[in-house]
Amino acid sequence: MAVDTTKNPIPFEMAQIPGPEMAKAYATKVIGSIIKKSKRPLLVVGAELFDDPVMFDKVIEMGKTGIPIAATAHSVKGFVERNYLENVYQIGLHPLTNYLRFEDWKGLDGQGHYDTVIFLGIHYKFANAMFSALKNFNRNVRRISIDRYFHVNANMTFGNLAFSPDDYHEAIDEVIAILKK
Amino acid sequence: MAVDTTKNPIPFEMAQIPGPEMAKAYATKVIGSIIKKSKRPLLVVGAELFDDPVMFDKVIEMGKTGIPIAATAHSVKGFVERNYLENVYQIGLHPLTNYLRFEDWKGLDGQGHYDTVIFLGIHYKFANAMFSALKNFNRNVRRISIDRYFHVNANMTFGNLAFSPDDYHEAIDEVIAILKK
Amino acid sequence: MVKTEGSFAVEDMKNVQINIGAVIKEEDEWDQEMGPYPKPQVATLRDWDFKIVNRYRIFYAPADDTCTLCTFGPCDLTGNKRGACGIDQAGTCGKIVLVAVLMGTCAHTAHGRHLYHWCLDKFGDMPFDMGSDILVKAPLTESIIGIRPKTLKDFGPVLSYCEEEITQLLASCHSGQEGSYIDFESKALHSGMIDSLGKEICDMLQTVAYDMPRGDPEAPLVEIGMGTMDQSKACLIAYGHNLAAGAEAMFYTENNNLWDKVDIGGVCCTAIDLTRIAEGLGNTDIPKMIGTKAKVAGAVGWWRKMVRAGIMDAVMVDEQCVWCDVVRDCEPRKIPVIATNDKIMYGLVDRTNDPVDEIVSDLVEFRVAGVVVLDPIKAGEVAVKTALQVKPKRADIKDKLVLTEEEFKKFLDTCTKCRQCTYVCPPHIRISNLIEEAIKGNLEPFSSTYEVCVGCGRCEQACPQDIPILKLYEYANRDYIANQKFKMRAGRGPVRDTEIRAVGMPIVMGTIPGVIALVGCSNYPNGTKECYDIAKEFADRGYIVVATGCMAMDMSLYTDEDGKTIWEQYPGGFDGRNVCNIGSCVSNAHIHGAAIKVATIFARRNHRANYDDIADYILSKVGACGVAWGAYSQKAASIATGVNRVGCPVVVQPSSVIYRRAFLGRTDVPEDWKVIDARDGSLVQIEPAPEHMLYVAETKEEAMLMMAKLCFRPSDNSIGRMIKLTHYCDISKKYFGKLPDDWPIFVRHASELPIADKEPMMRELEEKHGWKIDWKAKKIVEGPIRPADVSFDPTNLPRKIRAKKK
Amino acid sequence: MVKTEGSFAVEDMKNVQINIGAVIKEEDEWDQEMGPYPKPQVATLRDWDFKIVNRYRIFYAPADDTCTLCTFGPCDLTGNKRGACGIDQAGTCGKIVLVAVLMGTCAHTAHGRHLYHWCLDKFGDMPFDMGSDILVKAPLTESIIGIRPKTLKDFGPVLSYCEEEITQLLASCHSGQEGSYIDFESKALHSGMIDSLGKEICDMLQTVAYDMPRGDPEAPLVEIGMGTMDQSKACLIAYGHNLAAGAEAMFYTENNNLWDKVDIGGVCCTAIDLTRIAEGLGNTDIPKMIGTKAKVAGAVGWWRKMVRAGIMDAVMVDEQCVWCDVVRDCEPRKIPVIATNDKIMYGLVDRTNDPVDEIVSDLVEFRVAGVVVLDPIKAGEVAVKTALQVKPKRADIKDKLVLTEEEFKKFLDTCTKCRQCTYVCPPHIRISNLIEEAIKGNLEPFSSTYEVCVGCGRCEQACPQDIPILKLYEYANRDYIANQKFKMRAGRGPVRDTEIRAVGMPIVMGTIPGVIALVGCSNYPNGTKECYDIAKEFADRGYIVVATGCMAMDMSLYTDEDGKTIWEQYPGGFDGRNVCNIGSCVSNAHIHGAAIKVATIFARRNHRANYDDIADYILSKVGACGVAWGAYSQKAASIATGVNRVGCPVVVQPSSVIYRRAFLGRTDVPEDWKVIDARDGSLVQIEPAPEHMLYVAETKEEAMLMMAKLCFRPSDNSIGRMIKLTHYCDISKKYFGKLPDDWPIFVRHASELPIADKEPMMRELEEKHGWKIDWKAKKIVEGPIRPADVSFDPTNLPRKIRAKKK
Repeated sequence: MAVDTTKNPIPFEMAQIPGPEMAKAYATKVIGSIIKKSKRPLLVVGAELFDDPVMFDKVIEMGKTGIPIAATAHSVKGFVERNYLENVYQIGLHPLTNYLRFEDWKGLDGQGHYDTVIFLGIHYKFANAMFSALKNFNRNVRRISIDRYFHVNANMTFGNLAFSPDDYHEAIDEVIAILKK
Repeated sequence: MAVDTTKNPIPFEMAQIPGPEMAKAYATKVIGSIIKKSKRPLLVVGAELFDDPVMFDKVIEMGKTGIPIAATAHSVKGFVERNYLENVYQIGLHPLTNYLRFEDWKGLDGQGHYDTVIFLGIHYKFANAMFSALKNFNRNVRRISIDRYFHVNANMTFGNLAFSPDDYHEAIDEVIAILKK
Repeated sequence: MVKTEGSFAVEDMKNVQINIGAVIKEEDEWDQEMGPYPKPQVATLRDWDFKIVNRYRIFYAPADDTCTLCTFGPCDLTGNKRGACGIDQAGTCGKIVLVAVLMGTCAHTAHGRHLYHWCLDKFGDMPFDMGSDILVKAPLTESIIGIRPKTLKDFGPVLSYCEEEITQLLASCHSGQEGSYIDFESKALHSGMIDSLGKEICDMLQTVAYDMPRGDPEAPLVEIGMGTMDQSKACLIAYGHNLAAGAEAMFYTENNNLWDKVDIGGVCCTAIDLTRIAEGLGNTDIPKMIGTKAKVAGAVGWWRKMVRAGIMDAVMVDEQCVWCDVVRDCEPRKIPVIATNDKIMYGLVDRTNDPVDEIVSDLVEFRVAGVVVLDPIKAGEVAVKTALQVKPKRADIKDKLVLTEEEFKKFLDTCTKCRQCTYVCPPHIRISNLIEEAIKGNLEPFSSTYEVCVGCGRCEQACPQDIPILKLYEYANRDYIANQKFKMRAGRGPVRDTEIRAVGMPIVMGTIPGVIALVGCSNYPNGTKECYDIAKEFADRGYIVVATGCMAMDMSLYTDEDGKTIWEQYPGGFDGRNVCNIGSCVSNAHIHGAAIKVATIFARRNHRANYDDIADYILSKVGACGVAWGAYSQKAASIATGVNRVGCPVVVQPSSVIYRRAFLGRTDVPEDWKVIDARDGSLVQIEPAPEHMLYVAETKEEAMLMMAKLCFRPSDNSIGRMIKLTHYCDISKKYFGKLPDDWPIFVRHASELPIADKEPMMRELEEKHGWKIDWKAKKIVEGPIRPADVSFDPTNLPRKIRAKKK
Repeated sequence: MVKTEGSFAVEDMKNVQINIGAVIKEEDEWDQEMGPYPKPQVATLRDWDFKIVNRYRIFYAPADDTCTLCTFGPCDLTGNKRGACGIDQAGTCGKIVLVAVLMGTCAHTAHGRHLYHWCLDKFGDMPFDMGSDILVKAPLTESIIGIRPKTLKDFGPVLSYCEEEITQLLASCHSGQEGSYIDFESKALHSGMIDSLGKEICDMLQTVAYDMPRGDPEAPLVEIGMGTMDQSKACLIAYGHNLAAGAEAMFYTENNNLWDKVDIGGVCCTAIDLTRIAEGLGNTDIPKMIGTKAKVAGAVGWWRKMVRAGIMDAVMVDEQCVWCDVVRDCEPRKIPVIATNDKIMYGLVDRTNDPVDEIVSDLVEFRVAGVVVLDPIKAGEVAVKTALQVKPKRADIKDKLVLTEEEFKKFLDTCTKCRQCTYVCPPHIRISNLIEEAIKGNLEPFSSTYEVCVGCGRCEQACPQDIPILKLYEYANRDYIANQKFKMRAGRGPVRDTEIRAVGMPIVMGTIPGVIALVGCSNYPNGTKECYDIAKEFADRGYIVVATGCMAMDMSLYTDEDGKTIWEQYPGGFDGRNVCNIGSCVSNAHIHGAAIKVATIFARRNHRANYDDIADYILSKVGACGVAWGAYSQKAASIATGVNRVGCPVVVQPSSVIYRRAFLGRTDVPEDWKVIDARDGSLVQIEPAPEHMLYVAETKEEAMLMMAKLCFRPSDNSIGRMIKLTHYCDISKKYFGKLPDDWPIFVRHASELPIADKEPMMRELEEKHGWKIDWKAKKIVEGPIRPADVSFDPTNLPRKIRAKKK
């Protein structure tokens, strides 16, 4: 049975209540198929992956389905260690978001802009703020969180799974399964 | 069949998103019985009653069930015109809310503080702000709106009925019916 | 005396020149000793503030439950919780109040500083001459700083004082500074006082430099309204609060004999100030009465209506209350914008150092939507030339600005009644209902809500059908727009000493029932019409009615059955049954000034560096009440707060709740209502007079009743109290259908009862309130809080006690 | 020359005295002509700001989607919509940025103004003497104002300038003023520059008046840590940023021989400044080296941990970064509070004019929780006497402050794992997990997160079981608290001219790879340890490392394997492989000062009233990078913004996102990276150096890599570029496991490749990037953006062009 990722739909920092437009929590099935349907998705991962290293392997699995990976902070080290650099781009989350907000940007591979960004493993506050930047200044990029936090500034997010590592892993596996279909 | 007062649960001024604690919209049955169960309720009405004068009659019906009425702004004129001043107190909404926030206040009749205030017919922004004052500075007073607006700073409110006068009247009648039981 | 300034060579000091900074002591023409508090700092008048806030409890209605000001946040403060820095919800509200009041204070003070530099540049230093009817020339400067400026330059150190205090106050808003909401409010009151001083400097500078009326009750009537802009001429609008550049456009027009080709109108306070120029003593080289050639296009609330109706060919913006999307509104309508002040530059290129004709050419050819020109003289020339040259080029587009009937109808039909527009409309206009009626052919709802609409355009952004709602309004009101032509009395400036001598006694005794001051913005909701109604109500009742700024402008848009505006209905003196336009927002300082003058001219109080004493006098004895009846900018917040610090209550309308704070009295706590009798130091229980300091009224009816009540003062003599009580009761009967419940607490003696209702009221006192009445003598034997006592000398300051109580 | 001041009688002018305000021209010891921009106003340096923001694009991450600043609001701005006043989301963010930067600017400037009044009161005017090693004494004052202060009094007009600009800037935040986010950011940069000037004034005043070290690389080591407060003595804490009152407590202690009974420690920058007193030239009457008797109890992040551990007997608070609930934390622990500055009065009664012993008695008998005493001398005496007398009375309660084992366990058991605590914890500590471990007997998680905890107490408010979570922390860390004892180098003050002469060339050429400045707060998350790590990493690599304020304090809390603190590991000079503590937050100005001195002393640029030229020099040629690695107050925001205006990039940590704005370069837009070659005016395409101006890094590893990168400058010579590139690549390999992707864009010549990896890197250039390599000559034939050119003279200012390009 699928993990319920719609539970606990309150901002991981309770006081993050930005305004009238706030995220909803979605099931893995919905999020997974939206990612799968995206024409130009970008998986953006951060240094929190080091706190739960198995996540690197899961991210690599996603990468192998063809989704390019932006490795922010020093997370690229995890990919180096796993010898997976195929479609991994090293870039800070701040400049990445800055590029994302410009319509004329050509993407990390020069092949064009992205229609969907998927965040995971990123410091909550930072991810929250970068979602806010996109929400306010480039609404052509769909904002998805598959992190363990409810992300109020995303379009689609899981509820808080920060205290349920097993559920979280399962949820990610479900997403991977959909991507692999 | 009862009117659905839980529809349209968004602040009547869309941008009024104060923080993590926000109202829920309730059915007339729930609101009615909470009012009925209150030990010291106070019905607070404002000048918007003049825009829909039948509301004065409905308020008087409620007053006749024993709930004292605070007539704010110049709304007392409507009661004068209908010759109902039994348990009607003329007071501005601003000083009334100021009194309400002090624990040591003895009430409009000198008989003690109120445990529940019920707002209707009040300028939206003003009612919203006064609810906020109570929400933040005296949480011992339950805040109920039976106005046509979704009031985000109340504890209990209807959804927006501002564009459905018939539904609104029906909803108020339902509340009155419960109070009369 | 001869003022000697400049540079000297000093012997034996090689290569040294000495610049004389200030003559510190000269033949003292001022007979007052220096008072206790010259240049009060943040904590100096704190005792006075605590007297205010201990009686008028600080009340907060938070607009946000979270704080997002520092990196520990956002913090949830709901229920008065504390954030990471330790501040609670009340403290946070106090901080936001202080920031808002400081924004207003800075707006006025910075305006004054700009004028100071500019006037000295343009005119050189000038004697500070307010004419022979005004000898207490700068009441706030005198009360706060303790100096009497002799020339305009003397205001320099006063400005520096303001700026120093502002910096101290904003510093305390830094995360982890002040922690107490009470001290934040004391600081806000300090800022409010600085605000009043900043305004005084500002208006005094321009009054002298631009030769404005010095308290002239018969200042000329000038034209006001969108319809006054002559569409056969090139129309130039000067928009903002600082006349410098707009005035230069007028001088350029005059010097080049262009008035038959150019019409210059102002929006917001620049409008008022342009129409005051050269109507004064006549001692400058500015063309006499040139001010009457300018027009008041309207208050800020009309701006978007004007620009969308396309009534102007060029716009100069200066500073304050200038909407942020001026360029965005003007560009598609081919109206070039000239930004003339560094406070508003809109990201435009600064062309201050370019030749005029190059700039004009770029604007006229629409190569740029606007420019920055910070030199007022150059900006004036650029603006007039641009308006003249662009006018023919705009003919085409101008025709297209207003919808055709066909287009109008087409847009009406696309409405789906989703109501998104109403959810974002500040005055909650049910726009889809208007459209529904318009489809039926009834445009009346579009007309009757035209004044209610603030023209913000949030509805257009929210509309999923992209209906240009403001254009619908324009279409439905095109005739009104063309015919909006009225008269307004030009801003008269300060109240004359002679006027104070005449009204001082009646005000303090209460026989003039009060001074009603309408200040601030007025456009929302219903402000425009309601400020007219309020002014008229009180003028008819014999109150002194004064107005400034947008209030003065907007109340000009209505006429009585004879077609007369309020200015034509009433004389313009500072007296009962008069209505006077004091001037622009910065002229508000003269309302403080009038109150101070009552204390110093009528009551002979020393006001020099003696602010709290004067404020105490005003709180106890001067029955005045301000009202800001409309949308309330941060300046209005600072104005109200300054008025409160000087001891005078203010009534505001509901949208002001976003400023979070009020000062409200508790009549159920008798200890709050004790004052000192200065005769012997005894504590006297008084009636709650005035009952509140900052009060939100839900409707104009409630406002008027409260204003009448807030004119009560403990010092009223019995006739005065009777007059005030009569109006209080009468307004209640008129608008509330009954007497107010609390009228008995203001009665100290039978003679204070309204004559017409004396007997029934005495009966009510006896029957309902248990008072003892001697019916034979028609006297009250027992009941009042205190007896009437004509020599009672109420004060809140222990230092005012003349002899210790035995 | 002899300065002649005061009052003169002037013949023929009866009753007139003349006060000499300012000597405007005297024997000019300054050989520089006045530069183009003395006292720049809001728009004066706007062109420079536009150069910054056109390259480093303004990036916003809004913390709120609505605006609640005026009565038209709240307005929904989501998706860059416009509010009623016409401002869009970007403009609103810009406004909030400006307000935040102004708050910081005011905090510093108001601090300077307070010290100005106080120092002149206490010491009288004093010569502005910085010793023989510092001749460019006030680089910011000189660059911005164009004057060289001779005495402390000369800073008065400089303060007035700051205050005037602040007032203008805050005015523009009023609703309906500035409409463009670009102009808001230009204004924020202006405020940032004023902030730097305010800090310079502040630190110069106290350095001279309190005889602090004048750039002494061997300033003494002082004691730091909670454990240094000797619990056998009466412990007095001075908390804040303004040393005035704390210093008086020290003088009182010294003069009354009380050091054996009293221990005085500081929290936050007051701590740093107290420990700098009388360690300078020795020319005042303050007891020599008295500063070394004070202790640094800790940075602001430790405050609540200290007070809850009850390590002090009395607290004096002054101003800035002082938590708002000090009284609330102290009162139940019977720690009297003396508020000594009008910026923070907590609603306490002002006792400034009461006798010392009455005040002390009220405090010692706990009749009041605290008092306001605004006279620093009296406050110092009150504080010491109170601490001495209250100590015995606190013995009882002190024992009860820390939980017993039993109590500790009892509280652990009540936790229901509802996680409410974590949802409000700023650093997201999983508190219930710690409790779970503690129940098992494992206190390690409580210890290892003790530094991460910021002590805000939001968790305790959220806990439905009322578990006193901070007390759990105290219990678990009681030994650490007692033993937190380290050494910190006292703040050395400005960089000496002699030091600049030694390092100017290596910095500009790049052979010293960069200047790394650690400034601002450091407590969250992991800031305390990570700032030590960062400092050490760069010091070991030969960078110049400077620190101030909380950063300097917190990096003192760690030692190497030999037990040496960072100050004991490295010398304190301004040189490679040194770490210097410049001083408190206001000493940050000296970091600007050092950069300016590189331009003026090393490169002989005229800096007088020539700010943009100097900033352009720094941006183009001085490889420096700031880092604010922790929670970031509004002061930190103003500090960073000021650093940006002077042309120097800053890296901050993620919680800084709440300040909404960053300046980020786009390497994919070549047009953004063109600079002028000053030799001939030609436009040169450069590598993105530095790439960003204000950058948020997610981790310290990312920060370090970015900082190394942000030290690149177009002026680097080939050796310098090689050294910088080596460190950039090496840090990447060390922490990222690979070379950075963008290393090739910094290569202009083969000699710039890191020696160790030269050949593989050349191969990569050829194979992966398509460069042409002459393998025989080991030269790069084709590929780089531009060739290395040692005489390239990059500038962004057209006026710097020496000869027009043919």
